[in-house]
Amino acid sequence: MSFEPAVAAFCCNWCGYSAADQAGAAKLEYPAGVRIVRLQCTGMVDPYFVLRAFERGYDGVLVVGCHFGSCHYKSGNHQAREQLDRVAPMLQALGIGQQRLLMTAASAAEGPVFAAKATEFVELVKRLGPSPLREVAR
Amino acid sequence: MTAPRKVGVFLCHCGGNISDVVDVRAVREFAERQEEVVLATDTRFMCSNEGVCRLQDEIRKRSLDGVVVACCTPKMYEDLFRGKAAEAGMNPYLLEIANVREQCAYPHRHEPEKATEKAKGLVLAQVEKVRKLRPLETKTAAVAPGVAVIGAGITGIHASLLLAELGHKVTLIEKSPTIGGNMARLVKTFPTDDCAMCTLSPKMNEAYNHENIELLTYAEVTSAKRTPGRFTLTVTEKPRFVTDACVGCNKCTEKCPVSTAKAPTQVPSEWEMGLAKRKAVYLPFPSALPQLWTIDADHCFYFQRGGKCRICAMVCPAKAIDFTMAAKERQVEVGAVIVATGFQEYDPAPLKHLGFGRHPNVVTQMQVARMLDSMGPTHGAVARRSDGKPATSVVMVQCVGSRGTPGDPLTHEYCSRVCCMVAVKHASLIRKAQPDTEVYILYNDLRAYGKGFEEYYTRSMTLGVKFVRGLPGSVRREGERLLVDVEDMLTGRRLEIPADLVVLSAAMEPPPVDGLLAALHLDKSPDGFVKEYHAKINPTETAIKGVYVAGCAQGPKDITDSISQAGAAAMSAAVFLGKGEMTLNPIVAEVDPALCRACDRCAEVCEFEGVRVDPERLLAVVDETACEGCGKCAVVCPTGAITVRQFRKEQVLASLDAMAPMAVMP
Amino acid sequence: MADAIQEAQEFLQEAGIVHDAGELRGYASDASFLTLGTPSLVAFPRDEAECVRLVEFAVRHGMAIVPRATGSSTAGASIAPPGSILVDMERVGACDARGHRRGLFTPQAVDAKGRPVDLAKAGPGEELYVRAGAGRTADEMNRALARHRWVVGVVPSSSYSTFGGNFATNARGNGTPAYGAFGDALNRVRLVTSSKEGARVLEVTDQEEIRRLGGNHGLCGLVTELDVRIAPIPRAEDMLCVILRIESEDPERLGSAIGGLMKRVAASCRYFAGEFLFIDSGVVRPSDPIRKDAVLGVYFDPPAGKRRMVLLYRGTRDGMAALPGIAAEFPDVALREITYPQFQAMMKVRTAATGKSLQRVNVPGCEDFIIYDPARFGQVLVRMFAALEGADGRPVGHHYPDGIVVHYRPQAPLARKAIEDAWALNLRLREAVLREDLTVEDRKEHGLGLALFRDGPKSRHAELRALKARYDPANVFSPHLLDGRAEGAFVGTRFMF
Amino acid sequence: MSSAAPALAAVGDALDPALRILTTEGCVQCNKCTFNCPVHRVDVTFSPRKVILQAYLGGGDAVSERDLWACLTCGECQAVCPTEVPYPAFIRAKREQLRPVMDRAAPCKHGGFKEVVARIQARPGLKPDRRAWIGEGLKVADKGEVVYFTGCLPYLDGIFSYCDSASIGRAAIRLMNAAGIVPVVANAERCCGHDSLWNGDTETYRKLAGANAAWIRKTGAKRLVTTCAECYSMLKHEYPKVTGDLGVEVLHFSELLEELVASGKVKLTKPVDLQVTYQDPCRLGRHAKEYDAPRAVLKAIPGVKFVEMDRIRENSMCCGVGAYSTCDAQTKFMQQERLEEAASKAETLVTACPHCRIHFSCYIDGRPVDPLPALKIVDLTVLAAQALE
Repeated sequence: MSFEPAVAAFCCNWCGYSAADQAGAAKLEYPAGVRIVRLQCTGMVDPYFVLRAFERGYDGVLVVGCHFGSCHYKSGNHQAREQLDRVAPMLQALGIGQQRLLMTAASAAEGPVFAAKATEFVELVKRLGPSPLREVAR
Repeated sequence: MTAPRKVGVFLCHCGGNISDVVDVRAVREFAERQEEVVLATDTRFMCSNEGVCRLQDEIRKRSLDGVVVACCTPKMYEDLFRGKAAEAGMNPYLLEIANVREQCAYPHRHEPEKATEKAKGLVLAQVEKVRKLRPLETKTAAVAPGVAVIGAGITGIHASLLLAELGHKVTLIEKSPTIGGNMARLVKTFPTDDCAMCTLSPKMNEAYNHENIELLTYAEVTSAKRTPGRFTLTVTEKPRFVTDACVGCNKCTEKCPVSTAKAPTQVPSEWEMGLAKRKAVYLPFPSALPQLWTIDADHCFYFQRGGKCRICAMVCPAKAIDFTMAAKERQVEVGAVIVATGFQEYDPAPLKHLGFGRHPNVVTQMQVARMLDSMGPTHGAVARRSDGKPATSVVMVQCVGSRGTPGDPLTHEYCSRVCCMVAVKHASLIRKAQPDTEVYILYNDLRAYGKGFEEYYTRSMTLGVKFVRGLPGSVRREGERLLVDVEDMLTGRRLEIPADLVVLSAAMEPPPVDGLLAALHLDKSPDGFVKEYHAKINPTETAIKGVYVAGCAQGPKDITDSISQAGAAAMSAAVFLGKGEMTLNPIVAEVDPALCRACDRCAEVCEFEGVRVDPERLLAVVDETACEGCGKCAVVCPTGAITVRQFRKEQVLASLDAMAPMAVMP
Repeated sequence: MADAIQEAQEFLQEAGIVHDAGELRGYASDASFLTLGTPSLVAFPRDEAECVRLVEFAVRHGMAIVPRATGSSTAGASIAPPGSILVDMERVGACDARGHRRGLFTPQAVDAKGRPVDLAKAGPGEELYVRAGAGRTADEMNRALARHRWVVGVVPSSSYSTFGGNFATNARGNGTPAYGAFGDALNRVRLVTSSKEGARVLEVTDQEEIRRLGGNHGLCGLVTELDVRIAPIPRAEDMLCVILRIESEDPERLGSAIGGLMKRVAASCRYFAGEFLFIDSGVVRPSDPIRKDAVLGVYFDPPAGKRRMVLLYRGTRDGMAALPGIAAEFPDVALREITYPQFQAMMKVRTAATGKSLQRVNVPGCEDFIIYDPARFGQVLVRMFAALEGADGRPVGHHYPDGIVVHYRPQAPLARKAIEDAWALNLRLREAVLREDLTVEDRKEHGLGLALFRDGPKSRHAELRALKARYDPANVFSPHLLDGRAEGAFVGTRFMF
Repeated sequence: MSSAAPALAAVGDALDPALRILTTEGCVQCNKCTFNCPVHRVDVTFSPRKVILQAYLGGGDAVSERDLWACLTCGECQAVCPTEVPYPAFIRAKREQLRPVMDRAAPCKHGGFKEVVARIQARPGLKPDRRAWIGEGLKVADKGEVVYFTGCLPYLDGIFSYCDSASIGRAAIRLMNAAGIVPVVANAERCCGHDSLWNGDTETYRKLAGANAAWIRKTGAKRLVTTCAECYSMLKHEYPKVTGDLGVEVLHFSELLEELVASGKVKLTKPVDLQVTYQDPCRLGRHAKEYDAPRAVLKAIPGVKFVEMDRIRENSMCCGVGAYSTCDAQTKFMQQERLEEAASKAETLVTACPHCRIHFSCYIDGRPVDPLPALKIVDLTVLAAQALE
């Protein structure tokens, strides 16, 4: 069977998660490999989470928060951005590849955006192939 | 090691929405096999009365200490289920929702097998999380009674009155000797042209006399301390050197040597926007409240010349003059604060090409407002300042200091919103009062967005106000008069308009209140006004719980908007003060004292003053009334001492791992 | 009893005194490993004030306090019987405001009258003392003093044990506070004792009384501070270290020769340290770098059949001026001057020589014989080696000005059988060498601990009882030690209360 | 109560591997360890002596979680122990043994993070790209005489924003290039496994060691140099136990640099006018017994005025965190004490271990307990590189 990427999607409660709900409610489809982890705010995203996700064999990590300037907690998404910018080079150095990590935004109203971004990212990961860590696990 | 949990899993069919796609039975059997799961069951509608009763029965029967409901999004019924669980005697925070409808059945409805597999993952994720959850209790914190309103302009006054009417004790703090603010200066208000004072002074009086309002004029907040549910403001009352015995006979002012014709000291009147002089002992304006005279020590000869002059004291029939008066400090304890510090008029002097400050006949709209006041310095006449001759040609210039090019240090980028209407108002008034006076309004865009504004604008044209689209390149002096250089962008013609008076529609800008903002830990938005919590949906709240902002303190507004926002702020404050206590959201940060290094990093990233380091105990302390639970601190904490309840690392990772494509021993 | 402990713990909680409760096997023994008593409560007072509060509590509730100064003690006096509070004194006078033990501190020097003195200005001739908290160790103190070129005059016992502990257990061989040099080095002792109502803080400055208190094994109170004599650090070039070697197949001859030499040395030399040990092939590992040492290496390959003994002295050159001459008079003795690092290296060997590092634990019980007449050393060695036949480890010892102290501590694997055997060996050894005419087992020294009350001299018992009566009328400090039931209760591998 | 303590015999019969390590050297309960233990200074209830006795009497699992993880394995206890009880080794074995049954309540947060990084690297089939951080102008090779083992350097800056750890690597490469050495920096390199080993995750450690040994042998290099004290002690002293001889001479960078300076291959001519003192890293000092090379290098840098602290070499005080196993409130006070000592001697504290540097910098970055004179924490390699023309 063809490769079905597993993607951990860290979503903030206010935008990302609600956007996912929107997408669902609107019966928009996106690949089933997207597994959503609900956080209060993307500001909670710890570099540790990202690495742990890859260690556990996820092929990609998606972080979905509010648009800059409209974070429910003012600046959580900015902190997330900083943190992820620091992890990216590590992923590269580890040989996982930094394209497998993506941070994006979708407001609570943007169900379609969520669905689109998720699908797009899964496609990208699909092209990149399974995470080296996952291959190893098999 | 803790005792094994008893977790119950409840799967909802959602009347087919879920069960048509997901093989609920398979998921149930899967769930049953999971560790510490003592029950897995499914129903048609969990949210139905039947479903909820089932939930409660099972919790009681099996004394569950963990529940996963697999249904629609938590945004839908999480609260309902948690409430019901609590009724059944389980800690509500041990219940989690697996979002199998929105996140699975709906988006993957064409891939039932995958959906079923994913549903298992989603359920397991929550089971694993629940196993790691700790029961939480909802605490409440007392909220001190009373509210402080800072700034007694129309906004502050209106807010105070509403709260006072609701029975809240209000402390209204004004830094100038009188209440009333900028509105008191405006002779008339658009678009109705009512007399400003006539609408304002009744409110002023009401506020002045209201039993629930304590008025602190000539007073400033110098520092503020915040403890859960309580603000302690330190207010410094400046000495007036005039006691309450003052009967308002005005004798002191009459005799005061300052600003007399040959006096070396001339004091421009703030109230009259510098169009007139005032004495060292004065009442800002006739209907000022309180009717208490004030000695301005910076100019009074008594203070400036070592106690030589005591004329006012001599003439005062009430012996109300007291030179020994000193500044008083007092503590004001309140549960909420409304910031209504209003605005100040932008000083156009830096814009050299407009000649403000160089040519006496270049004035601002505020000054014209004063001229138009029959009681004002010119007794209602719009006249040249140079020689007092009535102006036969008035040119108004819009967007002075507003709508500047981004990054220009001299001007503001924002639109001040009211200037268009102010200009239209003043132009119309001038046309009505002095029909022979030509009035030009040089504008870029004319914004008449409010109720009745457009009509007001067109009416002004019928009154003969001339609108020229274009802003002046320069204002030159030519003999007695000024020449305004402007290109009419509509006709492309270059005009040189002779003017007796050039009126600059100067921007509204924030007053110098940095001290106050710092004391209350409030931020400023890029435009310099007080930053609201959320520009769209919480325009009157601030990042600090219990502190609200209204009127021009938050951004340029006209009176109508200021009044509405004052109402909104008053309402929010009233709700906050509520029953005298607030229920704290337990899902906030929590510090493990054993791990905390008191390194301050959490406090550095916190936007809400939700955590600070106690220097004595060398420990970060969370203020549960302020913390919003965003978890930024948890990420920057070097030791993992601070974490957000329900989102502790192990709890988040439990669900992450549960859904992972493979399980690796940690 | 359980609630008594409970109560005590609550008290400590409120008083804010650091403590440890529950299953505390870690405090169940002293260095002997043999005396066992697991306390259920350990308190760590940080200063005198907290000590006072502790004693007051103890008196009010008639609860026993067992002081433990923590050091290398094998005294066994620091074992807490059920229902008593073990009080660990190591932070007293040795921690900062936060209660953290601080390695960095400025020593407070005083003169004989207890008046503060500025070390930076002090001249080498002056009689100076340093205020030492009971929890301070000589190592710490010396590090702090070194900045000013001063050093603790008489290091009590192991330099890493606490002054308070050394004083209470009467440490440092013959140099003990009660009978020896350390006694002279003390000018003032401050301690928290009991009264009928509560606690008293006493300051003892009388030399005789200080000596009496030395080795009270915590029976008289909590020692909180001592004024300890300090001396200027001698310049390296003034110092002399020597190693003397002697060997013979006949221990008698070996012993009497060395004994004779020691007698002469004691008579005409002053030295800081005099140590001896026997060298055999097992004393250091084949891989040990010391065997490669150009100077010392040669000492480690004893000729077959011969017993080799080395003697080490360290002192000032003028103090030991006579030494080479004396050595020359003994044919079997070869003297050689060595550097201080080499001296230290040998001391390390001396430690190892007690066999401490061979998969074993030490079984003490008779490790300290005093031979007041060095001339008898020979006979003692003969009997010792006879008794030791087949056992591993080897005797070592000190040469004090007033006698020789011999240590032997058999090693045993962690098994009851082995420990019993080792203990039996100890008893044989006592049989062999403990004779009026030859040796005394140093019952006054620290390391006797509970044994004191088993078969120590009755005279000392009386002494201590009298002392205790005066200092501890409420009888809260280690009452069990003088309580008859303790006597003779030492069985097999452990001491039972 | 005494009955609560089992007969010693019972203990002796049931000796677990960890205890055997202990008993090979007989602890005499002298408590010297306790007085020299940095943790004990700030937590008086923590005592190696106590733990040992507890273990003797209580058998296998009588070590509390706190006692198990609070130990820095810095070896100050062993250094002063009259019978050289290898306490760190004991703790390491205990951790290995008890790790599975304990949910670590208080690991240093970064410990968890570093563990994941290590575990990820322990997986075969990874194709790391470990050179990105090196940047322009520095020469590295795939084959050569000298291997530069970079260790965590490519990862540290992902977390420890307050000190640019990669700069150490760049400085090292610069110095080597200056001496005409083009070091091998291998993409095949893996984490040295130091933390895994010391935190009891031997499985991961063995995988890492194996992987490293394999590629190191392949390079055919003669020498391997590292700027990290931890990597050094691992490669030099621990690897041989599990991987056999690596076939290379393992050097700490200070040793190589001392040699290069002595032989004149590297000329440190540009004066660096600083008063500095030196922190002996546990791993380089007490664990690997290298005290002199770093000091020699410091003395070789023109302009540097080198002052010793009071507690140095085997008595040197730890930086407060060992193998990222625990970092907590008390860590802070240990660091305060050490940095006060340093600040009383010099304006710059030089370390030869990126981790000491991180822990001290973290302390200074995060609001010191008591006011601390301005003190800079600099890595030896970086300092030396400053002296290059």
